[in-house]
Amino acid sequence: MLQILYNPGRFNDFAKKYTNILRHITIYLLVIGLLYALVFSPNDYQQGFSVKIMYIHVPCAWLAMFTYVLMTIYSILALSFKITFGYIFVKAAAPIGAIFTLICLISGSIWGKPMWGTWWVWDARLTSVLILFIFYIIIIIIQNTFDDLQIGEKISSIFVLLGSINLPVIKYSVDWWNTLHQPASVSKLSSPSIEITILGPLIAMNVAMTFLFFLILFIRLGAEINIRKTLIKD
Amino acid sequence: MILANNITCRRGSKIIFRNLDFKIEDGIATIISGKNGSGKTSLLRIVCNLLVPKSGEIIWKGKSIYKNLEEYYKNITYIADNNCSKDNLTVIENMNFWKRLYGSKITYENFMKLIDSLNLREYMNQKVLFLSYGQKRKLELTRLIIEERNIWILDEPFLGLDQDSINIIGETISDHLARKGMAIFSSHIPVSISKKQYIDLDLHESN
Amino acid sequence: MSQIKKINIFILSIVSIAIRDLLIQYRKLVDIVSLLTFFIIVMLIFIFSIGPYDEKLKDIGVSIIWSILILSSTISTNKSLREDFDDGSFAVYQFAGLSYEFIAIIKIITSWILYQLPLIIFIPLTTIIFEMPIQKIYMLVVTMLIGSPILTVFSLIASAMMLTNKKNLTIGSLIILPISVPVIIFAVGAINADPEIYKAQLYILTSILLASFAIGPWIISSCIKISVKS
Amino acid sequence: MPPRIQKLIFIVISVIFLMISLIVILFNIEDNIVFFFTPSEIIENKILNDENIRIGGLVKINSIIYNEDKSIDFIITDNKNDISVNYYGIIPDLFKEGSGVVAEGELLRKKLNANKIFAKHDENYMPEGIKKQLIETDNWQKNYK
Repeated sequence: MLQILYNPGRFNDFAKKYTNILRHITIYLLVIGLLYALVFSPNDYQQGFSVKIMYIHVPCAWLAMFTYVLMTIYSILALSFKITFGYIFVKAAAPIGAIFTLICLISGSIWGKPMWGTWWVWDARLTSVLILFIFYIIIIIIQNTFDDLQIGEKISSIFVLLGSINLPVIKYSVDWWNTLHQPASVSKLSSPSIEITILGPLIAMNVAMTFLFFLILFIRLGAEINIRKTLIKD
Repeated sequence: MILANNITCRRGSKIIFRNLDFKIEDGIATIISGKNGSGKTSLLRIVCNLLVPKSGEIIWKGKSIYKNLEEYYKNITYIADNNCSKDNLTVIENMNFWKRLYGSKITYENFMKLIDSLNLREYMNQKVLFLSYGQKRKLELTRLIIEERNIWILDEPFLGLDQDSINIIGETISDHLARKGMAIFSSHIPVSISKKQYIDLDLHESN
Repeated sequence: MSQIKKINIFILSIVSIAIRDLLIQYRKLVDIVSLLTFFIIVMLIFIFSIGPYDEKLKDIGVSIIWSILILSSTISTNKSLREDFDDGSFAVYQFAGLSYEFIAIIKIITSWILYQLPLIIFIPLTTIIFEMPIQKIYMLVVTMLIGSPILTVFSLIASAMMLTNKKNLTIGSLIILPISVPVIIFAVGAINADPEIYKAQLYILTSILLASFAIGPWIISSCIKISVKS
Repeated sequence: MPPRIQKLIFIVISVIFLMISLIVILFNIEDNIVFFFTPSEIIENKILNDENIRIGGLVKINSIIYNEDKSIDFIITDNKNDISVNYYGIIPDLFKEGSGVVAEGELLRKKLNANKIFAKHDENYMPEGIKKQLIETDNWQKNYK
């Protein structure tokens, strides 16, 4: 069972069986989440309607980090235990992470203009997320630079590890330094500082977007495994 | 004695040779022959663990070399098909560098004899940049003596050398073999070494 | 006794690599001169892009100098690893019984001496152009002494990653620049900061230096290994 | 020295270096990169004049004055010290009495001539309806940090 997580063949069987189901679940969840978030949830007492940007911004920010964490774990697996699936994962996941980071940056910027009064400030949170985006781009570039596929994937995994220093900086930037960006609301599980009618759709959107992430990931992973199969007929 | 056990080599998506077995014995020169692209360089790099074979292993002193790499490395002289002498240093500086790097105990007389035997004395203080290809190759081959190692792994050692130099290197290898040394090299050029065996990679081609 | 002898041989072989690298570069001093010239020219470009009589120049002189330092580290350090890789010297080092981690350290030290030390000696002279106060020049040299080895480590990481890539040479500098961001933040921050808080920033810069020395050689050596074994 | 021992020495040194650097970073990181200063920091450090500075805090209740030349005056407070601000320009939506603000500009004799203000909102989210209810039942409390 656990082999699904690192054996390309097993994963491929698993993905073939469940991708379709995953696709349906994702669509339902997205529809429910978007309806809940955009139509049925109330406006915020401070921000009014603009709070609805949060329902895109927060899931994307979470997924941008989550993708990188997964990539870091798989890089360690690949480099230290010679698990090839790790390289395949990094290759498949990097563009997804890049897109989510980009959406996070853009939606945050759109949110920031009316709320803060500026599109962009160089505070620690914003800067470190921008650097995360640059890291994603560089990882993709490295993967596509080398003529030798195997060297490219190894070097890009090393770079993933190097860039993972950025993750704690992103996470704790709002706590360490006084930033314009507000501290996390949801992670305080004991008493989230969000009222339940706003927290509900936020969680719904988070789950829906996470399913969307896994759907895209599964499709990309399957494609990547097939490419390698045709490349190395043995 | 080095044993190669069932080695398969892959470069990119192509299998170059499959299931290769051979034995490198003390005192017998092993010469690899084959067409261009038949994997001569790859085989030599596999023997000195600069390339990991797709399957199979090299066994030295009864153990797989992967279990005893440090000791194995300390017995190897590997001369690649390109020259690692630095252009901006003189011939003698390059040789001195190798001597210090390998902690060699070679005496000054032997050092000079080596230079003389390869006709490099008048170029001794010349930058390598101004040497001809054959001379650079000869300079590279002085590492065989300087490094004082047991296993010689040479990639096309005679390429670009004149007949005299080929004979001298051939004699050097013969001497080394006579002292129970090992030598494995790839070559198109016939050399006068009495004890030798051939590995013909064309016979092991995949398909 | 034999153990001491072995260690002696080991140290001798390490030192011999360092001395040889320095000697090679000494024969090609023109490289270093071109690096310094690059520095001056980029500085001129900065000055004229802002306007030579602008009052701002005094304030942002430090930032200009630091950004050129990072830019020059992207172009300079590529050589020493690449030459050794192209002519197969790494195999020679390996069979001499040296581990790649130590080779990485030697390369860090030699390329710092070759490409950063001349700049550190040279740059304080150029601060005349910006009419900086002596306190700032002093802080500039201090931050450069702490920060430039970090840049050396980063640029060696980049060039080690790009050893087998011979087509697209700009990627090397792409790798260096984003990971140099913290260096420039804390270095320039320390120079411009108030006397009470500049120490904290110097401490952080120093700890980045320590961390890069701790991690850098591992990354460099594993990249070399990957590239050599292919 | 065999490479195995070289590696061992190396690992030990690396770990020591990493530990030291981590400790130093964790001890010093909070004094660094600040996006803004609080009024108390300004007054305690006796920064009276600065050409470009960001000051953050809460907008003091009943302090916003709309001038005739369309500029506004208000006071930034952290409940200990106050700094008065003059600003001319577009006001962000969230700029309200009692809410967070960061003002950027020139500090002149403890008075900030802001050329930019950012509204800083806290991590609390609440539907509008509930706020009304709370106010009606007198449970509405603004917490100043």
